[in-house]
Amino acid sequence: MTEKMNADKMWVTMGPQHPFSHGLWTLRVKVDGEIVVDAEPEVGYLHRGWEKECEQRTYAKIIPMADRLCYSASMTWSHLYCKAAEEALDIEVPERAQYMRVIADEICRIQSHLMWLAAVGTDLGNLTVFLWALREREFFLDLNVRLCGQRLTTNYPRIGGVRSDMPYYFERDCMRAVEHFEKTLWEIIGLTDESSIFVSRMKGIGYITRKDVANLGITGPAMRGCGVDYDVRRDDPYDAYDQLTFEVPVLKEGDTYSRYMVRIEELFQSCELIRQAMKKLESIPKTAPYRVKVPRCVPAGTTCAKIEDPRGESIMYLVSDGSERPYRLKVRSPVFVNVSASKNMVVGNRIADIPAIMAMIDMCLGETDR
Amino acid sequence: MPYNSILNWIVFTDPMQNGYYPYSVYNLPYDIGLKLWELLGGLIAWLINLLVPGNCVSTWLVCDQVANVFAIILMVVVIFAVGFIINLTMIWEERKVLGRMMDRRATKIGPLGYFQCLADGLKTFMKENIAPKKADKKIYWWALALVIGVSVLVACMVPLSGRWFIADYGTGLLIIFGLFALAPFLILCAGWAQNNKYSLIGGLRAAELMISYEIPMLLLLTGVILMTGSFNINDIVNAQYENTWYIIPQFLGFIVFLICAIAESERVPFDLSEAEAELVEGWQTEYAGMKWGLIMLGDYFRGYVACALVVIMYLGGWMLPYFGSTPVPELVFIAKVFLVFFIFVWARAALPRVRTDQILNIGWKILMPLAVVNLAIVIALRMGGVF
Amino acid sequence: MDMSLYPHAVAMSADEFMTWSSAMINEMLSAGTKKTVDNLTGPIWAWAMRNSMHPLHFGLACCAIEMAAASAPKYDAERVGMIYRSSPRQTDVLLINGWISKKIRPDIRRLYEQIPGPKWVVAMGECAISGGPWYDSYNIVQGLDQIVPVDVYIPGCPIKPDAMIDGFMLLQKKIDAYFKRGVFMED
Amino acid sequence: MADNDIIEAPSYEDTISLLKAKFGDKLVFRTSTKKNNRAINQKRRIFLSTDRETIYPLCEYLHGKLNYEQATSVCGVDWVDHLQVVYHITNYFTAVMVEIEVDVPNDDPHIASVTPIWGGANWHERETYELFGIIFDGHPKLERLLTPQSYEFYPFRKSYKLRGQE
Repeated sequence: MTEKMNADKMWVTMGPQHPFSHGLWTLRVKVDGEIVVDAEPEVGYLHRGWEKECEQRTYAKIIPMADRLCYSASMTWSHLYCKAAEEALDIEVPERAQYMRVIADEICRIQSHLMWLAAVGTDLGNLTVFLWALREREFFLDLNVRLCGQRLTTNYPRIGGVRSDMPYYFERDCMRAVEHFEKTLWEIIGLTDESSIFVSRMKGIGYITRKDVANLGITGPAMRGCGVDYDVRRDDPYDAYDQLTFEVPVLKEGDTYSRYMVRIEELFQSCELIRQAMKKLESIPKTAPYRVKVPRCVPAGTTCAKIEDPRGESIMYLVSDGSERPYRLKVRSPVFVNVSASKNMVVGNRIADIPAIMAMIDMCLGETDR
Repeated sequence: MPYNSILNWIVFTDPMQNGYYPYSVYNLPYDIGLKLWELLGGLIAWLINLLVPGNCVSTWLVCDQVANVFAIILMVVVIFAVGFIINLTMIWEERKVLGRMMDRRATKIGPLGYFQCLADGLKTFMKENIAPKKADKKIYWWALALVIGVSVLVACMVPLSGRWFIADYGTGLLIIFGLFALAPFLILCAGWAQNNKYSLIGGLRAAELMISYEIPMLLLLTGVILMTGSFNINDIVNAQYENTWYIIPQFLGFIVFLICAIAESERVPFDLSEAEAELVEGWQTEYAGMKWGLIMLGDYFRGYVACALVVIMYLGGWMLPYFGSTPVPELVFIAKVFLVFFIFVWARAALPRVRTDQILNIGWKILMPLAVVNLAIVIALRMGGVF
Repeated sequence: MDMSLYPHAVAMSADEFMTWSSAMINEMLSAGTKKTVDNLTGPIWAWAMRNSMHPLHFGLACCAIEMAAASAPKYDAERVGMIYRSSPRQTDVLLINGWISKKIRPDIRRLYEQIPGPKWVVAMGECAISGGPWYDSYNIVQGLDQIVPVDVYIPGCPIKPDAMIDGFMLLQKKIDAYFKRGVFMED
Repeated sequence: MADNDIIEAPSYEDTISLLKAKFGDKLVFRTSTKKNNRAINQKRRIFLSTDRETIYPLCEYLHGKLNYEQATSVCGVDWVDHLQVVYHITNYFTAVMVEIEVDVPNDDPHIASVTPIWGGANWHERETYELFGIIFDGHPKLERLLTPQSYEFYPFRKSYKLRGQE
């Protein structure tokens, strides 16, 4: 009988090949007409046993592997890995390298957020946002190429510093890109925030309360859009972030629009951070070391490094046994937890809202499935 | 017949003198069709007469009755061909304008990228013809054929000028509106028949969309009809030439009709039935190869009709103010259509897609009252004796 | 094929008809009909197909980001006629741009079968070519060619957008050759 | 202060003293010898280990009393002679992170699930289950998540060798 009564509801499988997924995952939703009554995310289509493979690589070899954890924010991941290894070795990174890492991280954050903005554009059916965001992103990819020779998988941080010094005129190029970007971002915002259709699509959907957001383990901009005032860069500072002043945008509404606003505000804050870090870097002599020599083997013990990824709080838990290979390397991916909470966000909304809500998680399946 | 010179067989006549001429006024496509037949049929008749001199088939081929029949057939072909070329140009315009608005160059195949849609179309003919195994085959094929057929039919019904029409009905505009409103119903059928959940939701959305804008659209039509006092397209255009373009007294109506026209042709921001982000390809998900190519063609035909309706009802049709009917009124009309289509493309570049409940809200809470206000303005103007 | 010319064909069983019709086609091949038609129409089809390659909108991993960047203003893949379609029914090219886990393997095979022919497969990036950095993983298929036939390999990790467009231009050459061989009466 | 009040932002010292008062010798606190680690120097990390009977009441206490709102991660380690589950639990107000290590024997890999306390631990525990074979009692849906359902081995155990591994 219940089967018959529920006959007007159906399960729709969105994924793994689906334009909204921006990666390879499945969201099975049960719909009553257009309204979602139940949802069930499924991941694992990109699982490759990253952590197990790392147990076979030496410490230096893992850096390029860490780049490929999340392909649109590779810098923060290799940075995180290097940080974990440095904490296990108990060494301090030279000051110059710290600032360079901050700059590289923020460039990475900007281009990652722009990729997210592009995805928001396609999810809401506006292709212009997609293309304009990608156009701006190219400037930061060019900076990546200048700094480390690759567009995405940068392989720039090293255990104990960074791979190379900044190229000539990098400072000038970087500041030009940032200043240009601060102007053109308003163009893109003109297509999104100033469009009443866009705002009405985003407001009032995907509500999640402050209590839930903490309990479900959602981190990053999605969490700060729900009123939790916590940013690893400020509250648990690493590298040179405690030398810089910046604001952590926090909004209390907890709907999709506030998560969107947090990310847009973060873009401006990242520009500000790059500017400050560049200024501080000027006072450090150019001959100062940007890298220290580190031993090949890591002493036995455990360590846990934390970093603020563009998508949330990433953690690497490293267990070393004194050999040249890690005994166990656990990756805590922010998207892995955020996507597990997708049911709480989409239930009660419409099918048309699913792309908008899920876009705010900024899916990156490489780090989710590992 | 005693004479065999080819010039005796190919004689171009005035179509109005044809005893079976179906219209009361001069019709250019009929004229072209007749001339084509006189050329083609005359050639055939001459050839037959060469082989068998003095036969009756040759004279039969060039007589008024037969010439009329073939002229009508060729006229339809001519009208369709012109509509097809307009359509290709519109696709090209959309892709080029969209590309420029998005800061890139878009299509580059052929001169100015014009042949891109030709390549796309030809390619779909090469593709394998597959249909889902569990689809309802009858409805799957018939709904598709009817969607395309209705779209092409309604596009051919639109007159390009006072001399370029397929039928000069007294209720011309009403027929176009009626045929235009058929497509969403057929889309619903097609969406259901594919046995795919996305296409089913897409089809349902098409129906949902229709009930939200069809009524304001007809109310606006009423405004235009009241001002003119006729359903005839020719009368509407002439009335606009004599008074003023209806965009001036009915500016509100123009804006509302533009929105409704975008919705009617299912383009961004109202392309809910093929919302790419959540419904893969919407109601056309399971249509492969040539079927899909024809669906796209039909979509753009409907877009063309929507633009043409805006031009006819508010922008003075093929007439220009002060100049009246130019030597080639068709080109004036087409230019206006492209101009209106530019607004459509602009909207597509600038706006995100709306949601299903929002389109209902917009339709019933905003467009509908505005359409009524527009109607009130028209009645007031009419009562005041302005028109 | 005009059946009225072969009245005896109507009374055949399906198997007999298959053998008979293939014999007929062979006859026509030897008579040169096919060659003539192919020579006349082949260039047109080849032109249409190579200028309108619609890849499947299917992002797997790192290279998917570069696939998006290739359609961005700087590279603009639409110049060569590439538009991403989301439904496999309306695409010509299966573009695999990432590693293939054992969980996604059946889906990729199914997507390949859903694309109507003639279809092409492009393996983009090291992972799709040979497993790439995950050479010793327990959950990765070592190369796309183990599940579907691959036409073009584009190496790089991740490949750059210009390399991807270059790969598609190689595919254009392959399409030309395919139609030069002739497709008349192939199905 | 009443017993069931939530302490919103317990400091590093408060947390340690309250935990010691509540659980006594069931918890073993460890100190780190790292000199250069900023988080440890500024007292934002607490390291402790416990047994698997205590883990559920401990987590309940951390969540209900000390306002540790987020289970940042749950992961497993295979020490060959025994398995280990490591919890990382964070308080958003003080940014203090507690690291809890719990040993689980190889032949009886059962431990209480903390998913009823923190919804965020759900997928972490599923993942630990499928990769290490540690069974979390009380978990709402303990199924394979990342690997195909047909897998029957636990790939992250040291006994499972990759290609090229001796």
